[in-house]
Amino acid sequence: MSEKAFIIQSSPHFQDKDSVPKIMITVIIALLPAVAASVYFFRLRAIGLYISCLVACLLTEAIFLWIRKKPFQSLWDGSVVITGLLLAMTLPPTLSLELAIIGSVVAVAIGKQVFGGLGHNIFNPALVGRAFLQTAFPVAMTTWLPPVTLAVDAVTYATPLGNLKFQEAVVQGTLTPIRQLFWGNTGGCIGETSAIALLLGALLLITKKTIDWRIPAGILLALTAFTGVFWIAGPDKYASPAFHILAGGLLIGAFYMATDMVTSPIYSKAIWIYALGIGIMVGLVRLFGGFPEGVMYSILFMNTFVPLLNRTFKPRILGERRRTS
Amino acid sequence: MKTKTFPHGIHPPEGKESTVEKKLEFLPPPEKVVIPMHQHFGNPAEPLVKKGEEVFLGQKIGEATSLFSASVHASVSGKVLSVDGHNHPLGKPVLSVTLANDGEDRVYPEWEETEHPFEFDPDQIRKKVKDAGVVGLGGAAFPTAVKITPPKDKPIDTVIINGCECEPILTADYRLMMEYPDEILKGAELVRIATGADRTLVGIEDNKKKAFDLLHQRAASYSAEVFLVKTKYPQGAEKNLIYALLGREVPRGGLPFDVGVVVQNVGTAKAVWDAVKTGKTLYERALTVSGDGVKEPKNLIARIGTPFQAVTDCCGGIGEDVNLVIMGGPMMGLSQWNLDVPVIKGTSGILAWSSPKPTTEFSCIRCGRCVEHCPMGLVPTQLMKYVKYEQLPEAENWGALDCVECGSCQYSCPAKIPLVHWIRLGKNQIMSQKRKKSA
Amino acid sequence: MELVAIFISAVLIQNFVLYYFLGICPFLGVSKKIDSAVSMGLAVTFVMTITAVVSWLINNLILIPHDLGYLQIVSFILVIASLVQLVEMFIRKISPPLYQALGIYLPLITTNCAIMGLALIAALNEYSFVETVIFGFGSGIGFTLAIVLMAGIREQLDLADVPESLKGAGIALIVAGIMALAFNGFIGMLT
Amino acid sequence: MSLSARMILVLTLVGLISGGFLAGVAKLTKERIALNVQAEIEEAIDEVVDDAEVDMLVYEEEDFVIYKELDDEGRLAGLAIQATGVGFQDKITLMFGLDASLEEITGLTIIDQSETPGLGAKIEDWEDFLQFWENRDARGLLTLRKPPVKTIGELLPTEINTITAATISSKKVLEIVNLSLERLKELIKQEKISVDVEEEDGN
Amino acid sequence: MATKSIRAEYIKGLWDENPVFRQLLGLCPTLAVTGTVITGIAMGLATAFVLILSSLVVASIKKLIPAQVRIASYIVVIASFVTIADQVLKAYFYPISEALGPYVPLIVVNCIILGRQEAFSSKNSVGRSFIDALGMSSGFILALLVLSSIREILGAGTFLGYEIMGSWFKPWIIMILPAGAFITLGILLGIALFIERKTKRSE
Amino acid sequence: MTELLIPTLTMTALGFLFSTGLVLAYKKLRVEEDPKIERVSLVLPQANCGACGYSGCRAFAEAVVNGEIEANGCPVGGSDVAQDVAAILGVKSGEVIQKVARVHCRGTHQAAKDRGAYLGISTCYASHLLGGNKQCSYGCMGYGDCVRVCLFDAMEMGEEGLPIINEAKCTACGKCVDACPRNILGMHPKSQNILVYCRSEDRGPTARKVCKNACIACGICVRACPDAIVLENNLAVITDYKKIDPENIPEIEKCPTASIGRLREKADE
Ligand SMILES: Cc1cc2nc3c(=O)[nH]c(=O)nc-3n(C[C@H](O)[C@H](O)[C@H](O)COP(=O)(O)O)c2cc1C
Ligand SMILES: Cc1cc2nc3c(=O)[nH]c(=O)nc-3n(C[C@H](O)[C@H](O)[C@H](O)COP(=O)(O)O)c2cc1C
Ligand SMILES: Cc1cc2nc3c(=O)[nH]c(=O)nc-3n(C[C@H](O)[C@H](O)[C@H](O)COP(=O)(O)O)c2cc1C
Ligand SMILES: Cc1cc2nc3c(=O)[nH]c(=O)nc-3n(C[C@H](O)[C@H](O)[C@H](O)CO)c2cc1C
Ligand code: SF4
Ligand code: SF4
Ligand code: SF4
Ligand code: SF4
Ligand code: FES
Repeated sequence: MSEKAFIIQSSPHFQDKDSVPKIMITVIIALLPAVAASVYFFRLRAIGLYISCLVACLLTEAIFLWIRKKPFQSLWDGSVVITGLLLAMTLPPTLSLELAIIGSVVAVAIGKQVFGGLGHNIFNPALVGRAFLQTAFPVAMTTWLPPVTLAVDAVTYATPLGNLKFQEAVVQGTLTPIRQLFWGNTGGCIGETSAIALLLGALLLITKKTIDWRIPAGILLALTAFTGVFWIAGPDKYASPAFHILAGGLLIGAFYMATDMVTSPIYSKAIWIYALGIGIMVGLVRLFGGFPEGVMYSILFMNTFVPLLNRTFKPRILGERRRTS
Repeated sequence: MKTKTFPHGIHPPEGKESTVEKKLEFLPPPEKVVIPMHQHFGNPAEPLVKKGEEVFLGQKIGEATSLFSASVHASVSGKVLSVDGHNHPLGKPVLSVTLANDGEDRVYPEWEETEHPFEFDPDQIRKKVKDAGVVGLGGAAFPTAVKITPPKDKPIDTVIINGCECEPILTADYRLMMEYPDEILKGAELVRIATGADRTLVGIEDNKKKAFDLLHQRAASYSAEVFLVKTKYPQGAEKNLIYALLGREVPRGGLPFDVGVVVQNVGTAKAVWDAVKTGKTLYERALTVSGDGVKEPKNLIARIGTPFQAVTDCCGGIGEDVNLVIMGGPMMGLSQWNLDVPVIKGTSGILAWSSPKPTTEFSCIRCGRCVEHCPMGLVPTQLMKYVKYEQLPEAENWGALDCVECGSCQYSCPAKIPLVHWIRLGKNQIMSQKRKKSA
Repeated sequence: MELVAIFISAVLIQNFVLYYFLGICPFLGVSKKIDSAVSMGLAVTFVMTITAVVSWLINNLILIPHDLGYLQIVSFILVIASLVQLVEMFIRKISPPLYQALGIYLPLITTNCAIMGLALIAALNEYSFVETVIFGFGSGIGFTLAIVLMAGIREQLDLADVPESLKGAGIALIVAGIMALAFNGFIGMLT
Repeated sequence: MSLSARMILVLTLVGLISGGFLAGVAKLTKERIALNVQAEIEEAIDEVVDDAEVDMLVYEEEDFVIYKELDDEGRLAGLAIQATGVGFQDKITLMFGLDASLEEITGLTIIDQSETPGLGAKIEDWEDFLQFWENRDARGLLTLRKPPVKTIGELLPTEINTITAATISSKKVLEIVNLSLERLKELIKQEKISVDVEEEDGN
Repeated sequence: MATKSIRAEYIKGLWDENPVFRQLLGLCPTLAVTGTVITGIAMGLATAFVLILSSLVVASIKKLIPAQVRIASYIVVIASFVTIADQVLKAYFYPISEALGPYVPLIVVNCIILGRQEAFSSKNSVGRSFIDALGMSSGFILALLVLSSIREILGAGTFLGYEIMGSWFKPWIIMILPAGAFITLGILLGIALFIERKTKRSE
Repeated sequence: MTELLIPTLTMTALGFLFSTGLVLAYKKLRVEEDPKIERVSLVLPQANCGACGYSGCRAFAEAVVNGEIEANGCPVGGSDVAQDVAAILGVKSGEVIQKVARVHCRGTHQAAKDRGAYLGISTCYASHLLGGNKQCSYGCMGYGDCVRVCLFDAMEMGEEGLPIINEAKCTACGKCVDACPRNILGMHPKSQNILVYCRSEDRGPTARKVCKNACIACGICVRACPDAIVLENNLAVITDYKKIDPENIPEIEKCPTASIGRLREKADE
């Protein structure tokens, strides 16, 4: 037939406008306030970490795509950029750049590409990178600096949670004030210190429905309840829930890392269990564990449960008999 | 009045503005019609005519071969040019009767008009409907005579008339409701009598308020109640509509029968009325011609067998840059590779679009939107993966066969994965394996 | 409190698979499907608990009084092997469904170093009878947790684009490595 | 012979042979193994108490053992205390020495530990940790110096160095020692043991 | 059964049927004792000792043993040799035996050993069994050597205890921990499979 | 002396105790089952490694005997064990006619017209659901579903868009035949040297319009060899290949579209 032939494709022929790169770019935009805050507080050290993590992550991804003969498109979908950014944000300001690069390579290679790349990984890649670094170089990963805005000329500096755990800050009355935690004028990983910047971005993510609000809600709820019980029972020994929420990596973890769609459950019951699990484990580690902070471990730990949760709580098919329990 | 609805689903742009006020026009019968013997769910009909024979308008030219089949009728009067395979909107060539229109529309003499159709008993109604070759005009083209013959052990209490027209763009059902409200309600009454149900419900989406008002006002004279349902896709899918109106859930793998319901499209109701009242066979149907590639979007009543080319020609032709032609709505319609296919009983619309950009596909990021929107409560991403990685038994476990292919999942997928195509692939493979096993 | 600590430690902290590297063969071999992983886990828990009891008895009633510590290896393994075989036959006789669910995993367990490891570690730690039982049970639960989580992950990885050479044991070991990292969060919690 | 009889016979025989064989081997190695264990403790004592020639076990509990050390002239050289406590991961067994006046710790060595290799395990082999245990004041409680210092001069007599990134393990060692000192004092007070050489001799 | 040349019987254990990389057997000790090269090799040798001797014994007594008590008898044989290895290590190589901890007794349940008895020695002549055991042991030692070298070099910067990476190198402590062991072995298995597939394809 | 006696006695006693226990258990608790399972079980390596996907050697033995898995399913045992197992199961590899899969389509990229731009999933079955990518709705779509299912590496996708079968490697397992949604592949005796290279049931003019290599049901071949070739649904069908020898009946090679003929190296010769 001489006339034109049209496209053959399966229905539906309409598609929503949202796309993977758009989602990823939204997250990147949401992270910008916190990135800016970290550059403000840690200056060149922050910039160095960002650049090395981003470059190393992108290069590692590119090499893997090349080896596996996959289209390079996923280099530009933004997911690697988020991994790089988030990894950098969870590193201490003193970390030497070659370690940051090792972490980035591990994050993308072991955390993501060995599983098959975007969408296939089980664990949060940035946190795999961070956990690797934390375990491989524990000294380097726990050496802190005060932000440039604090006129303390210390070579090292304890983070608010470190203070709480190892210096008995509550008893000594040296607990970092909430106000300082809120603005970020304190020590810690470069991207985690400024609560306000993180919350600003989180607001964007929640209003744009990029993240599932139940995850941060569940985490905050569980942590508040857990630390609250102890705080009420012994305010002279335990820090308040507000402190626990604002200190350390909780906010960045709850809003930006636990919400990673690839590594969190899909259905609402499973999501609640996942989120509550993270919150409780953070509380356990911070109050009773060997580490000052447990966000990273909690998220990775609950990541291992996600496949099971997704299977156990699959939604009821319309017309399926209700499970009688 | 509160609108009723079902959980999940999506709300794509409606796109009905360009045709919603366009009255149904009768499309002039073309020179030549091509009438496939297979236009319905079930087995193809057997041709009754040979090359060279003369036929009347509405004369039966294809005989239903089994219970699950429907007869086919001439949509023009004239001469049989050939009985041969011809391109078909469903993709594969189908045995079709090509008629040369003599332009006289000589009506088949055996049609009989009835004075008091409401006094018919169910069997009489069914016989009329069957003779007229009526099939569901809402999508699946299920032979209506079968549908209104409920199994003995499954009493029907409710007939639902589906006036949702939830597909974007399409407005033909709306025009039918606006222009033939009484025929529809009377047809519904006949269906109610045939099925022995107690009541008739009509569901209309709240973006068709005028149709609701009109039917609501007329319904008083028949035992029908009219309800507004929320404008949401796929409100018109029968299982969801039943849930919205009655709160009943059709069991997995079951049919509306199983919860005492029969669902009929408004067009089908009208066709039932016509068949019983006048004996008119199903040789024409209402459809919407629209899309940005169509010069003059219209609502038409077209003869079955009219080539798409003739339909679009009558709407000013299609644009130069059109590269996608769909039979049906944008959510569930079938893409056509050329216009050399005929209008069939299931053609609810013909849409032509210019270059929708081919979208780049990403890997599933498990965002869960497909799950959130699936009206059947399925996990499309999981189904897709099971099919892709060839775990068909798992796919079946997870409900692949329950998918109604509504496309809500794929519509909302940010990774642009052809979820529906995968699931259809899985359904077909599962079914063909089952067939092999039972054979 | 001591008992609770032993239990929690055996489940989460000194997990047999992720900390002691014991029972890796079934951990990799039977973690392809969740159902079989659950059964395997329960079978191991069952055998571990019995082993704990019997090995404690042998060790404390026969070997230690006669200063025969060096016969631990031979006698433990003989006991375990025979016991497992007996239990298997017994279950098979009395309850075919239970056999289908658990029994078929039992032979696999005989040569599973986790069981032997349990007997030896319990002897090494000089646990009391009750402690030994709790330790055995907890270790079994820890094994079950690890293998079921692994099975869930592997079922999901069956639907992922894992590089061909890493499919199977390779990726499973990498996952185990990351799981070991994640379980690190619990260390120090009891001390 | 019936199958059953053969089964029984074979397995019994295998048991018999194996038992006899192992007994033989054990007889040959037993002494050396005992010596090895003994030697390990002696070596540890030598490391923590100077001039110890004669070791006398004076007190024994499961997690707390005291040796009295005499020099070559039979005078009290000091005490060697072996104590076990919980570390970061698992139990730590250590040995430390006290001088004859019981006022100074003369040294410390770790006998058994399963702390994290590379981190907590440094308590066993990190020189800056072990060597700074010499001459610590044993009269009061010891405390931790954090961050660690390079030379012993920078430490107070009651302070010991921390291992970076293994604060907890360092602290646990410290706690075991502090607790042992308290227990020792308690025992002396209750006169369960005596550190007087003459009296011992008289026994 | 096609009889292989002696050379082939030996060589197969190194690669084609390498117990660790190809058959995934004996993974527990492979992971557990490869933190340092020395423990890795010691474990390899101990396993080789048990494997070779028990293969000889099993091959020579295979005819006498009824099938029903086959496994029990083999296990007793194996366990006897393991006990001997354990005792000898304790008596003459005390530090290594301490480092290997409970993993020496666990040789008894190393699947490689029982697996070889069942799959090979119980069906083949003494000579052949010996060669097979030798090959399998070599393959096992090889695997332990590769894994432990990587782990020790990256994890401590040393090889056989000697500093080789220079002072600029920061040891990756994770490599001597469980996580590092799993991940390294996982990657090695991947590489082994990759090589295997490449060579197969080019055939 | 007791130093030697006690351990020896202890071990002897243990050995005796457990062997007796086992013997009793065997007598009392034995469950009857297919003796083949035991026999298969005995030839397996007993590594109980689970590598076969079953929970151990015994479970594998049961599965083999029940036909759930092939005799060569034990990766540890290798081919020796596989042979032993096969021997126990009595699997015959004897006297069947050697068959081989063959391709019934010559609709190459040049010969068969495309049917618009197919934008769906790149598998034959998926494409078939939407009517395929070629105008001929009987022809090979060339996405290689068949190639992917062949476990024996016996197929590859040729440059012309048709699968090529390596007859030396083909084991006639039939997987490809099942995989093809259009029944393009057929299983034939290796000795059959004539084939109809088309599956189109379109009438001649249509068939020819969409593919220049299609069988147009002209009947030349039928006339050449009426005993062994018939026309069915517009398609030539060979009913008995033994009766046709292309050497003796050269007429069948007169097929105007060459859609029947002897085996060819390449599809489009
Ligand atoms: C809300 C949200 C949170 C994310 N958080 C993370 C994160 O914590 N770590 C990370 O590596 N990537 C994060 N990403 C980006 C990708 O999802 C991430 O790259 C993914 O987990 C890695 O696997 P993928 O790249 O295969 O998706 C996030 C993305 C979104 C949308
Ligand atoms: C996703 C989906 C959407 C549908 N939408 C409509 C609709 O808008 N209107 C309609 O009449 N039928 C619709 N149908 C078809 C109905 O489910 C049902 O088959 C029909 O109303 C039955 O009537 P009929 O037999 O008269 O066609 C839809 C079906 C599906 C699966
Ligand atoms: C895998 C891992 C193992 C660790 N093992 C020990 C250990 O054995 N002993 C110890 O004191 N700290 C160990 N730590 C570090 C502690 O958790 C804790 O961070 C540290 O004691 C705090 O010391 P700092 O204040 O000097 O940083 C380990 C950390 C990790 C990540
Ligand atoms: C999301 C996130 C998670 C973190 N998780 C951990 C953790 O699990 N363990 C840890 O020691 N530090 C973690 N950190 C760094 C932690 O906040 C920092 O170490 C503490 O402030 C130290 O006291 C994390 C930081 C971020 C941003
Ligand atoms: S899975 Fe099926 S029913 Fe569910 S949204 Fe997708 S197409 Fe619709
Ligand atoms: S909507 Fe698309 S990307 Fe999201 S879970 Fe479903 S398939 Fe995956
Ligand atoms: S799938 Fe089977 S029949 Fe087809 S080519 Fe391959 S080996 Fe031959
Ligand atoms: S023969 Fe069939 S399966 Fe193979 S490529 Fe052609 S259409 Fe696809
Ligand atoms: S060596 Fe196989 S289970 Fe441990």
